[in-house]
Amino acid sequence: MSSGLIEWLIFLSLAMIAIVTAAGMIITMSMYRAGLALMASFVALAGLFILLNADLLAAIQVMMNVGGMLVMVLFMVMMMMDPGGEMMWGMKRDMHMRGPGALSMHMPSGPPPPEEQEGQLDAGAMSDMDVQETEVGGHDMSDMEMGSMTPRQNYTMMVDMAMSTAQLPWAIVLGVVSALLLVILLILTPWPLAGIAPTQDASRVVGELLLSRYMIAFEGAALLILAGIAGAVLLAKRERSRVQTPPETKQRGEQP
Amino acid sequence: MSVFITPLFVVCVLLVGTYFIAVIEQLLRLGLRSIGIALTLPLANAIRLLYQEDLTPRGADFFLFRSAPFIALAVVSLVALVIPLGPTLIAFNPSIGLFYFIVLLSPFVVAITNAAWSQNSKEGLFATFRAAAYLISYEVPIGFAAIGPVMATQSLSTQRIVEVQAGLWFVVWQPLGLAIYLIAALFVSFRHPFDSALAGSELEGGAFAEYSGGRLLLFKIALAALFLLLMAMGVVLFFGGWQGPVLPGPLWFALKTFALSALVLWLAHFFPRLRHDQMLTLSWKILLPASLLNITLVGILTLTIPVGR
Amino acid sequence: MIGVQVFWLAPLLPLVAFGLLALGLSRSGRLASALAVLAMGGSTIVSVLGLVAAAQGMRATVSLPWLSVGGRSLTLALWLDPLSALIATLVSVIGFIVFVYAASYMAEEPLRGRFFAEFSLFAGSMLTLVLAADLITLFLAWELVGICSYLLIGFWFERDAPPIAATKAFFTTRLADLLLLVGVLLLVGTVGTGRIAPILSAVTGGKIASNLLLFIALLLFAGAAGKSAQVPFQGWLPDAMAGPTPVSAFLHSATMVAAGVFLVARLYPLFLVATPALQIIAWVGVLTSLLGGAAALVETDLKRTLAYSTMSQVGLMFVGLGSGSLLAGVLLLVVQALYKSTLFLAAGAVDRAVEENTTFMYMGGLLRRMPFTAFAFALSAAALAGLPVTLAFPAKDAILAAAWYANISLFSAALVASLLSALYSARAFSLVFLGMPSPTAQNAHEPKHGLLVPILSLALLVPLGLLVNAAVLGHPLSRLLGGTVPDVPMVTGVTLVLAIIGVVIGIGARFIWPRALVWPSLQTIGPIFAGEFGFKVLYRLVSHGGLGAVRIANIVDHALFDTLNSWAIRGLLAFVRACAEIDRTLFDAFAGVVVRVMMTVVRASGRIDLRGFDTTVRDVGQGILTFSQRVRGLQTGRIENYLLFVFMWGVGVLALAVLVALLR
Amino acid sequence: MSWFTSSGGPGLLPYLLVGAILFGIGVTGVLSQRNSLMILMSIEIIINAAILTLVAFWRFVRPDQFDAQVFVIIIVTIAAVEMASGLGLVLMVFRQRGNANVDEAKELKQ
Repeated sequence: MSSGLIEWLIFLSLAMIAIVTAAGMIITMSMYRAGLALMASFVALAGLFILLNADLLAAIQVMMNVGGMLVMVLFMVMMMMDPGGEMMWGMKRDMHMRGPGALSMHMPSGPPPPEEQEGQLDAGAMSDMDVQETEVGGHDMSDMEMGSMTPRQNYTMMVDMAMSTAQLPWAIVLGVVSALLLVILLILTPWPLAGIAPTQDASRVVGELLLSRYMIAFEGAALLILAGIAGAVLLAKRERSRVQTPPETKQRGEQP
Repeated sequence: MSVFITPLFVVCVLLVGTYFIAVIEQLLRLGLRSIGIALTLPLANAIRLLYQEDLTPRGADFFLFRSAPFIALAVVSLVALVIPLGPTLIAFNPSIGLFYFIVLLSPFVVAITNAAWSQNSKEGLFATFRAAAYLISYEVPIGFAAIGPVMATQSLSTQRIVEVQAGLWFVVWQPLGLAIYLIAALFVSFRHPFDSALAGSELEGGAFAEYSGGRLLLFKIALAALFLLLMAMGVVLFFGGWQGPVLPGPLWFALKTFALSALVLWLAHFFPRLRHDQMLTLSWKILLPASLLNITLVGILTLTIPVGR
Repeated sequence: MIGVQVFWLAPLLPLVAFGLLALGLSRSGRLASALAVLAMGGSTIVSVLGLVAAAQGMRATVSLPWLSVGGRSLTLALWLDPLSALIATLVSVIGFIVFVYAASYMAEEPLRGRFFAEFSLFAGSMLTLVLAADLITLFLAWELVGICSYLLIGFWFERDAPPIAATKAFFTTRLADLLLLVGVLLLVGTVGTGRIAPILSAVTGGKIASNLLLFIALLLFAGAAGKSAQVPFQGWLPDAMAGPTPVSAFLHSATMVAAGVFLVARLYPLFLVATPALQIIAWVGVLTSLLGGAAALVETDLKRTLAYSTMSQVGLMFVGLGSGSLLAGVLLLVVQALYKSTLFLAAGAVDRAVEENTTFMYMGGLLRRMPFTAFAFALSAAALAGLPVTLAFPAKDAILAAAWYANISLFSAALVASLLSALYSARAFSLVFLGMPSPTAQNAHEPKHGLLVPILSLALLVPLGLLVNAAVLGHPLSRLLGGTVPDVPMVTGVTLVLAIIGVVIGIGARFIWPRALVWPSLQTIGPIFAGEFGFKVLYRLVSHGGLGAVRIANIVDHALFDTLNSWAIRGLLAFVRACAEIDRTLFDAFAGVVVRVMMTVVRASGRIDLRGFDTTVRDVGQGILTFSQRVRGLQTGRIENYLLFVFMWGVGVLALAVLVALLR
Repeated sequence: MSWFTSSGGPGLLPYLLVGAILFGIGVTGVLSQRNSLMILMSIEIIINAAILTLVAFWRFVRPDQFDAQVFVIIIVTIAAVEMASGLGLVLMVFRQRGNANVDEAKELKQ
């Protein structure tokens, strides 16, 4: 087995992993799994980087993205009602829906089915349902007797659980078209190939470049990170102090 | 052939090292007199776990639950590749070895969170939160602590870092870095004062609450191996690695590693378990400023005393 | 000589002050004003040194490489030559005094840190504009001036009028700037460099086709007309009074409106070569001057009167330039800057004295209450009217003399404009300071020293400014810039006589017919003279000359006016109304239309954002209704749909790229 | 097809193709996902596709100049910052609305 063939095999398997996991990210049902799939895609990309002799970048890719995705996953688990285990699969199974359990439910198209009983739900208005849902503050599972759901309830459930919006077909068309166009463009363009392999130690050269020619960009990135941290903290911070401080200051103000 | 022998060798060394770590743990618990028990108990535990039934809880994410221990073990084995055992005894010596080491610490956490999330239990969910939240808070201090030796060496290669310490160990003039490194290492490996993600008495085993049998054994091995590797890297960074008189390099290295492990475990012994918010506070409010201070000091010292140029 | 070495500090100091203020020093208003005044003082010293150096024949250039595009390098360059040194000195001297004035005028303003930051940027960019050796630099500074004027006019953005006025000014000048940009780029692209000196030598060397040159000249003049508020871009100027008074003083004297005149003066050889351009400039100037003068006669607001007078004076400058005399135009620019800023500063003091009112209704009889201000106002108003305040005659004679040489009809029109200027300046003075005090003027008193000292010092500069080309000093301006100021004794005499007549009529009307000029009594006379309209009638009569008989009838028996001559008066009124209508609509025509179109577009886009196309649909009708409702469907308010459109666009671009690749 | 293979192994074009496909997947994700966090993650895919092509170009077009790697590092940094601020925004939206679904955030329309 020649080294070129091995390289091809590694490349193909890594590329396959990267693409399949990336696609899996957008079709899977659980957010945790989506985050994990994305992480796997990044790690496969890091493998491709190693294949491209860019070890430093591979390491950076793993460090930045695995950590970042883990935090993302943390937020997802915290916020997005993703209770762990195979919970979602079972739900899909219980609703007698077709397709593999891990895949996301699609947003139902067409108008909602008519309402059977006198309910609070306003016929034909999705937004009202949303309002109700937000009032509850989550997904109220108590009245969902699996298997005995009316079409209306089934519809609502699907709207609730869908991971994708109604414009999924458009999105797929656009994604495919853009990928195809890019492929055509890539094949048509004559790239000037160098035909040599890198010889220097990337980490040293990149370090020197970062602190000489790209100093400003580097410092700018640092500043950007600082601004990003400050901004994210400001955005995410709960304004709790505002409620507590005024009485204190008032009391102090009354003292002579 | 070396492609196959090297990993096998690395795994064997890891298993042996893990065994000794377990022995040290038992020794610290039982006292030095019962050394016989300490030597046999880990093996007995392992055999017991191997014979235990391997359960998968109902409602668990099958794939993630099954694969998590293997991911953990694989990551640990990969991490082990860059530890230099002797002057030429190193499995993989890239120019960014240390960076590689620190980078691969985060996939280990992925294994833990996978295990925790997939088992479909509340304890596991809490463990997921905690493990993910700790990740960044210790990656920063451990990275900063490791920058000290890198600054002195002007290289990220682990072998090079050891070579430079032929004359003077970095611990002599970077004690603060060592302290930060060791605390963060305990943090990384979910060891005693910082084990609230896996805490037996608090979360019923946390990430491993639903694990049993062989998979639990694998996880325990992976955790112990991770601790061992962190201590080994501590020796590489601060105690001169395999450098030493008379005895051969690997032996020196093993001695130093186990001595450091014993010391750290013994010291950790004295502290109560920290709450998760205390852990985060410790990391961000004490370790991070301290590591920045350490970098400043080391920078000044590196400029003034040209060590290892 | 030190002036040559440091002249580039003149624009830099205010800009640095702006930077410091923008970086947070503006928190403290006192510190901000001190810093701004200090920077402006330093800038004044530097530019005076530069002027001295330039007068001794020294030249200097400072350039800063910016970027190179396709082998051509763009540089930001400043230079010191007689014209730029002169105008820079003017700008910085007036700027310094106005800054000092503003420091106490704005003392109560909580946000004056921002004010001084913007004001410093304004001064700095104007100085950059003046000293620019490079058309690109000039254009950048030009744009900065425009932005600053927007910011400063709209300084009190929480009130009603200023934001609208600021937007109007911004859009009007923006349109003109667009034309200027086209002109500048054409010129730079044709000549191959942005430097002014090579451009002028290339132009005079005949290297550019005459048609192209004329086109460029007209584009450049359009930009200048926008900044200088010439027809058809004049609409923004009176509204710009909504800003704080120091801004008006600065904007109307030395900075914004002067920029257009300066641009024409700077590129004067180009305009000389592009043959019909100068005539167009002259006629536009005289038209603006007449319009401005007529409007100033009937305006009821002091600051707006002054604004119209600025328009007319700048128009006269363009007449001078257009008649082929660079010196006449520049002379009037310098002199006008001095007395107009004095007038504005005094007007600000008057406003303060009559409880922040700006209409004449609340003034009158302030002569005794505020003698110093009145003195300053009178001095500069006399200069504005064309009276010889000093040994030298004012600059207006030179303009008229130039026009006399150029074209007799131009001359006569300019003569009328000159008479108008005498009339309105006398009218403004008499309305503010003479006659019976209005109730609000009863308690008026002299302003604080912080305001009075700058006013008086500027007023004392007015005679000095008039001396700038005096024969007794040996024509310093002519020596500086080269060439001679046209001087025709007959014209001077005519002008002087006309000025005196105008002043006499203006002030005399106040005494002959005092009640008609005081608004409350006017309202008692009857419906015809109700409100401000009667005043408009009077000055329409005066300004349209041919209706003198009616005026006499008025004076004889104005009580019988409506009964005896009702039909005549009605016809007259119709005429006057038409005039007013013309003043409002036709005179503002192009600018009004253009500004309105732009405002419509802006409003329409705002409407799209807010409510879809609802309102527009109603306006335009059924045909657009269906279309717009379809378009409205795109506005779902959902992020993912918007993203879809964005990506569709991206895919379209990609497809285009593929097409290009396939074709190649 | 010299750019298809390079000394036996995969050349420039295979990597670019992988990048293009990843880009398409990312576009699909951005456009189809309902949760704003998922949109952020899809944007990450797009960024990584770009990074892959950048590295591939570095390797096969200019392997002697390491500027591309610097760019990649800076891009990764900026992507991380973008993620952080995006997360902050999503968190705000979540606090206000109780969920972070983009198809329910249509106040722009009303």
